[in-house]
Amino acid sequence: MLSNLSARLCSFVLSLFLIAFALPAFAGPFEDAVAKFANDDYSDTEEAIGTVASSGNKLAFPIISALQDGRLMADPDSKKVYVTGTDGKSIDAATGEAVASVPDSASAVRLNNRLRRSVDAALGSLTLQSPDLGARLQAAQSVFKSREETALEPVESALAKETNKSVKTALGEARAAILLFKSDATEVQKLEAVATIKARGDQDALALLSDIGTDQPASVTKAAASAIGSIQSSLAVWSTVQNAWYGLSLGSVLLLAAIGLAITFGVMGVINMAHGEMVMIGAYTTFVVQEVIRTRYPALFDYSLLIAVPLAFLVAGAIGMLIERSIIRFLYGRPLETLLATWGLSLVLQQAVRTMFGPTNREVGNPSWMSGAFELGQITITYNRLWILCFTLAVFAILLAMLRYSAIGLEMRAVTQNRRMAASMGIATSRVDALTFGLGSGIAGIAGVALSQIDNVSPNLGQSYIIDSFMVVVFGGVGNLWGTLVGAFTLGIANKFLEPVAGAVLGKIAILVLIILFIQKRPRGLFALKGRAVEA
Amino acid sequence: MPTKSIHDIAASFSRRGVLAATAGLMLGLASISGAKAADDTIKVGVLHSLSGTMAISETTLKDTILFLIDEQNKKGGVLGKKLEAVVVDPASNWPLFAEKARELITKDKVSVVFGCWTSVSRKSVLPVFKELNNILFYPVQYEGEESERNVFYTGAAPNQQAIPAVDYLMKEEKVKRWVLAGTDYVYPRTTNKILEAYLKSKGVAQEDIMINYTPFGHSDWQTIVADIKKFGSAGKKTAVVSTINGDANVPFYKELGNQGIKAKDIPVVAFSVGEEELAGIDTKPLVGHLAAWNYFESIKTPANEKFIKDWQAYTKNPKRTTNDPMEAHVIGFNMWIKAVEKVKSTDPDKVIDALPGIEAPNLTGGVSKMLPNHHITKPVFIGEIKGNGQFDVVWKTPGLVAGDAWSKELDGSKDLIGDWVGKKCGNFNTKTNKCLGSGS
Amino acid sequence: MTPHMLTRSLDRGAAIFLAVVAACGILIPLSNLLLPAGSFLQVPTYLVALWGKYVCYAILALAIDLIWGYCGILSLGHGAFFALGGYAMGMYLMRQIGTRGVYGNPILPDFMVFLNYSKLPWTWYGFDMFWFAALMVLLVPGLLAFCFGWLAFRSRVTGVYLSIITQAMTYALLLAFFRNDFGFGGNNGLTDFKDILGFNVQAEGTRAALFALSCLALIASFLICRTVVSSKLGKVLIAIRDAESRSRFLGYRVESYKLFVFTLSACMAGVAGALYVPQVGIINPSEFAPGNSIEAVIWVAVGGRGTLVGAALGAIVVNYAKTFFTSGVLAPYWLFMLGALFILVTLLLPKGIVGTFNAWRDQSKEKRSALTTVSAAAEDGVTEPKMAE
Amino acid sequence: MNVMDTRATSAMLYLDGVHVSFDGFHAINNLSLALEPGEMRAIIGPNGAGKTTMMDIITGKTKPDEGTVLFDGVTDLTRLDETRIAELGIGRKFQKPTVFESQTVQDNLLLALNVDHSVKGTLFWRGSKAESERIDKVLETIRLTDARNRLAGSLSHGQKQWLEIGMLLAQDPKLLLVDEPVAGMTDVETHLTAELLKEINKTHTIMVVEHDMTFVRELGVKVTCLHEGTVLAEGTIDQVSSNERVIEVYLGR
Repeated sequence: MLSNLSARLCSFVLSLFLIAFALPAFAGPFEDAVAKFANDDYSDTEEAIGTVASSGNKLAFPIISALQDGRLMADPDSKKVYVTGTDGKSIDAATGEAVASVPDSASAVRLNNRLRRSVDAALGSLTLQSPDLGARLQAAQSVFKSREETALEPVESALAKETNKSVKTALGEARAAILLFKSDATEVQKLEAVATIKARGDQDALALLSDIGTDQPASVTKAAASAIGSIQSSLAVWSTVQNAWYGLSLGSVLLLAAIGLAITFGVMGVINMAHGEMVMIGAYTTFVVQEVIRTRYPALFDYSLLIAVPLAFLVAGAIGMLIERSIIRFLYGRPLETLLATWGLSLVLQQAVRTMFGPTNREVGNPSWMSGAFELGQITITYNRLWILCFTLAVFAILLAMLRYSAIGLEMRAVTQNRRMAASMGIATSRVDALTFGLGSGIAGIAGVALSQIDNVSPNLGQSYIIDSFMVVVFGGVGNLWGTLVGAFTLGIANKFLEPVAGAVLGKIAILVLIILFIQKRPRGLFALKGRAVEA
Repeated sequence: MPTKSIHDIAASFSRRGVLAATAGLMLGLASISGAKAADDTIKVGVLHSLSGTMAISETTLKDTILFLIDEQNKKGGVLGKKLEAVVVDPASNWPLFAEKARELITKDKVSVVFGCWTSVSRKSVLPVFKELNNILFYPVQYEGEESERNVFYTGAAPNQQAIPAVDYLMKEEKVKRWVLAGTDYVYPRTTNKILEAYLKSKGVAQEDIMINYTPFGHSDWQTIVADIKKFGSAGKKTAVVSTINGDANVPFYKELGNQGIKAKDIPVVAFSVGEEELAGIDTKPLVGHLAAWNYFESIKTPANEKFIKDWQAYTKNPKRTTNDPMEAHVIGFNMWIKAVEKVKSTDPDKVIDALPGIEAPNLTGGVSKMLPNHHITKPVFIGEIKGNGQFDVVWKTPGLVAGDAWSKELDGSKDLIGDWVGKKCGNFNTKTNKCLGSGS
Repeated sequence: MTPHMLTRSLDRGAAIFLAVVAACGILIPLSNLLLPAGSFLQVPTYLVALWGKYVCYAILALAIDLIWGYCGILSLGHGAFFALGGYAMGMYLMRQIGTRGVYGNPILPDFMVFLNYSKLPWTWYGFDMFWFAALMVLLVPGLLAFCFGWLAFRSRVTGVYLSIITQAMTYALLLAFFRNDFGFGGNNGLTDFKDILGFNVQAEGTRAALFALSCLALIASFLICRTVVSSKLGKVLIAIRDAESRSRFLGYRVESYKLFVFTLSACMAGVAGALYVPQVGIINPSEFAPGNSIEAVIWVAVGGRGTLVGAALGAIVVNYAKTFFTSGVLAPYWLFMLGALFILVTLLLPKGIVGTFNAWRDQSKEKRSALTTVSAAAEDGVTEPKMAE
Repeated sequence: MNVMDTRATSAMLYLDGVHVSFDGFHAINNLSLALEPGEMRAIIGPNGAGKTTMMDIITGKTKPDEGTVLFDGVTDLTRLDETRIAELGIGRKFQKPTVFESQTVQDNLLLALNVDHSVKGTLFWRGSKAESERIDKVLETIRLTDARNRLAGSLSHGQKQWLEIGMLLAQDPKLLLVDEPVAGMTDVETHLTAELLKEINKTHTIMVVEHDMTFVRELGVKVTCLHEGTVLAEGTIDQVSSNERVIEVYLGR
């Protein structure tokens, strides 16, 4: 603690001294380099990054990080470069002096991907000893990727001081990466490096090892080859796990889209072609919620989905009940005609949304907790897919519990099993019908909230899910929620294992053909009810 | 056995009903055919889908033409007459495109049609335009391999978009390994074929090219993105050339962003992703991915700034974006006006002959010219996606690139040219000196 | 078809329907060809092509009505048979282009040239001959329907399950035909036809002839349907529709009946598609879209299920509405109107236009006869007991 | 007769050790039953005793898990489907009257006639004098001559029951399975139905399932009482109705 403080103090004093010394001096290489940022030329910028980063100047870090964030402003006329702080205050990048304001003619220094990589590499070596753990880890990783030889020294000194285990590993890997490509590294060092990278075992490691070239000592080439082999075979195992995960994730999307249909179609027998439009309405509800939050309460953005879920349920549920009362209730007992009416309805709803919100996609943002991914072993699990899986299972569980244990659930089951009997026992069947249809639609609505996170929010949203949803419900067995669950995950996983073999299109065709054949084998789906009652 | 009763069920017939319905139908159809043609205006057909899957892209183009007509009428119209738009909705239905084209030309007697987006819609209306001899301005980048007398292609041909983009990646990003990902239809197929041939001519090995096709509206990109990631980890700099169509892009980019594929690791250059498509995504994770177009909204020229201002005023939407096919319509529309003014007639034959050689300023500071092959000259820009859904131009061609109707890279078409001025032929074989097939 | 079957199948209503179709089939082409363009009675070529399209749709609707109206098989994949027939015809038309394609290749259609095909795929063999293509128009949809039906009906897949798997079938075909590797032109499909049997497809005379031919096909399809439904087989079909297992217990092999009528219907749909393609000038995978098949079912519902005339009429009315609404000031709202039409017809006219008319007519007839008939005993149920001998 | 040698049993219908269960519920449990040619048998038993399931098994609608079902001593019915079994000559009347409601009474009978039932046969069918005479005769038997041109759907409940019996007659099977023929009938109708069945029995073997004990008594035939899918008692109506177990589970005290 104390040594850390004194080190910082020292460096502070030193930098004061440096600045004081630099001020009156003539334009040195550092100043020249900084001025190059104003040339608006990618090669010049690249050169400037290199020079600034290796200058050891105290301003290097603020300049480069400003460059990364688009806060480095350059005036092409005066060739002056400014750093705008995150607090809005600006300094002259060459001198570090505060300036009142950046001239209007100045614009942010532009980057392209090549420069972004240079910036990363430069920042990597500059932040290797940052007090922030995350920054150090990131720095080590960007050095691993850039494997700049100049970073070797900072990496080694950082490695000596580092106490955190994961940063230490990352630094070790970065060092190994540099050494592996350093022409004057010893054979022993290189072999050690290969071992370190092999231990990392991921695709980046594979990339690195495959790229070592031919000018390596034979032992290193051999070690690398065997490391590649072992990484590849472990990755092959992981890829099966990954396919399974993708299958689960696709299955959860299918289930989510189909679960509302399992109620309106499966339980009530309404062939609801407007089901997809209920999903779409849910997605648009999310859009409206986010729009309001963006303009009025930006701080709440991360909660937007939590707010949207109940709202989407209510909006879609209410529209569903309206539809039931105005159209569907006249068509009970004529299931095939519900198909026609709801098809018409879906056209109307699509066009209504198109008229209200325009035909183009609408932006629904991912809250921070839905963005990004984490690594589990060698597979990448994206947060949005993970949350959707959890969400789907939660919706399923709640729905199941509701149908089984609540009073309204009991009434719903009673009405769908024997309408006349239920009516004579004093259940208001028409109210139950409306509620059941509303429930199915409402669940479709909350599916829309989740799907808005991975798909387009456009008037065509519903169309792309309707056929899949019907397949899932029919495959699982009409009228059986568990069947829908098993059906969705079976189709999802089968699809994802077929896709790498057959390709996306053929895979999908194969699934459809399998469904057709499966229905021949079990004409009433996976979980069909048996016995006499069925055919009555 | 009395046979009459047998009919009772099956023979539920209505004689009068049939008669009345048929009569009504005849009357109704007669009323369509008897539409009156007003002489005091020049009619301009607008053939863009306003419903169905393509409405997402095409509605804007319909608005663009309405806007341009409005502007032109404010300037007094053309040849002393006002322009009048005739809007129909082919509803993303390809046979309906042909039907509506026929209706526009025969019934509404339009002088020119601006329309179509997908290649199949263009192919569907093509015979109609040839048969009825009218003019179609087609504003979308496409696979090439076509040069028809009645069609003017104001969008990019493959050499005006795909090849410069690949050149840029090779030069600036030092890309050695290529994923060509596209939706499975003709434009990506042809473009990828051209690119594959081009890359091989530049010394790229077969194993460094991965080609992947997905169905329309593909929404589950997990496997493919993972494959790209895997393909990109072979130690060579990798890039994705995306010809993924419209709707499928949003989930694709979302998956890319979420799986952490950054532009600086594996850049994606897209030919079908413009400002409109990005409007549906949070672009922050996508910063640095690329698109190749002949126009970007963010290009700062006086003409473009004025256009955007007027357009937003016309649509009463200060956030309304502009895009490349819109600019194509702007150029095409102005070319048509100039040609009409030149020959002082809207007669399609005269206008068709007058159009090659006509020049019209584009919105990016250059002057585009209609070529004898009915394609136009265009600048090519490579733009990087910015955090605000716009593009930052990182590279552009030094001058304007002439559109090739026939690709030099494909075996079938390398000797073909389109020349409607000298040879009067859309597919002239320069080797055999013959006009092939149906040309002329 | 024996003469007695024909006469049996005709009552006056059917005769009038046939007369109207025949009159249209003769008069419209004549008016188009003989009268001067622009005269009041001249039917412009544009309308001939448009009506030709409607007539093809009417044949498709008849095919659907035959299985849905009379046998209770709701196929949501009939567009697939229509499209397959269309593709068979389209392939013939493509082969007829010969060297007039843009690349001038005498054998390969244009799309194959630019996808670098070196030789014609085997699936295209024989399509340069009209008789072969015509055979395929019937055979391909028929065979698919036969195989599909054989599986499905034998396993007793019924009701909504059958509807959904027919939808899966057409959806799978849609995806397959979209694939360029499948060898049928991918998304662009087959287009830019030149001639049919040596006649230019775009010539007015050819169009008129195609129109007349479509009317003829409609008449033929109608007669076939009428013959089928008014034969004893028709009664068996209705019996199966109303009480499938009762029919089995009476000793009818339900799956054979369903298979027969499903295959017949698919062949009719194939013919409709084959006539459709030269008239609209393109065949493309979007014809396989499940939405198209659903829409075709809706035509039948609008016209009146189980009435045949109604099916044909429904196809024409709905498509006319579509043509009408997609132009002019109504264009932005046409989906509202089409959607509303479907909803209102199902709610207010559950029997469709013709069905409702028939019911109304029967009712008024019954009222009239009720006044004159004294004997109402049979209506009250039990008559005076009499011993069986 | 030599035929006798191949016959396993002289019975028209022979069930032995039949089991069937739905999702763990044993609907039929070791059921054995034999019906002699020309016999009429009444089957009684409480709801859920397995009466209808037994008929389903005989007519091929349900496949038994195990057991033998022989028709005419030679034919194993468990391997055949409904159509084939109907063709063999087993006719069935359903519990709920099932007629073709949207067709006329006459057409209902026409459909039931025991003639060529193939697709080709029906497509090229031409009515014959013999057929229409048969239909006239059946119509007379079931007293629906006046209603011949009415839609079956417009008949009263009792008339539908008769029509269905009439369809059985037209079908002319060797064995008739009649499920609750008098449910919902008036006393007069019930009586007439009993007479009708007795008349039919002169030429056909019949199995009747019925709850109405008066009706069963009127038939005056051998009675089998089923309970929980197995035979509880068999004998004359008096024997069975005095059986302790039968009284306990079915008739009530």
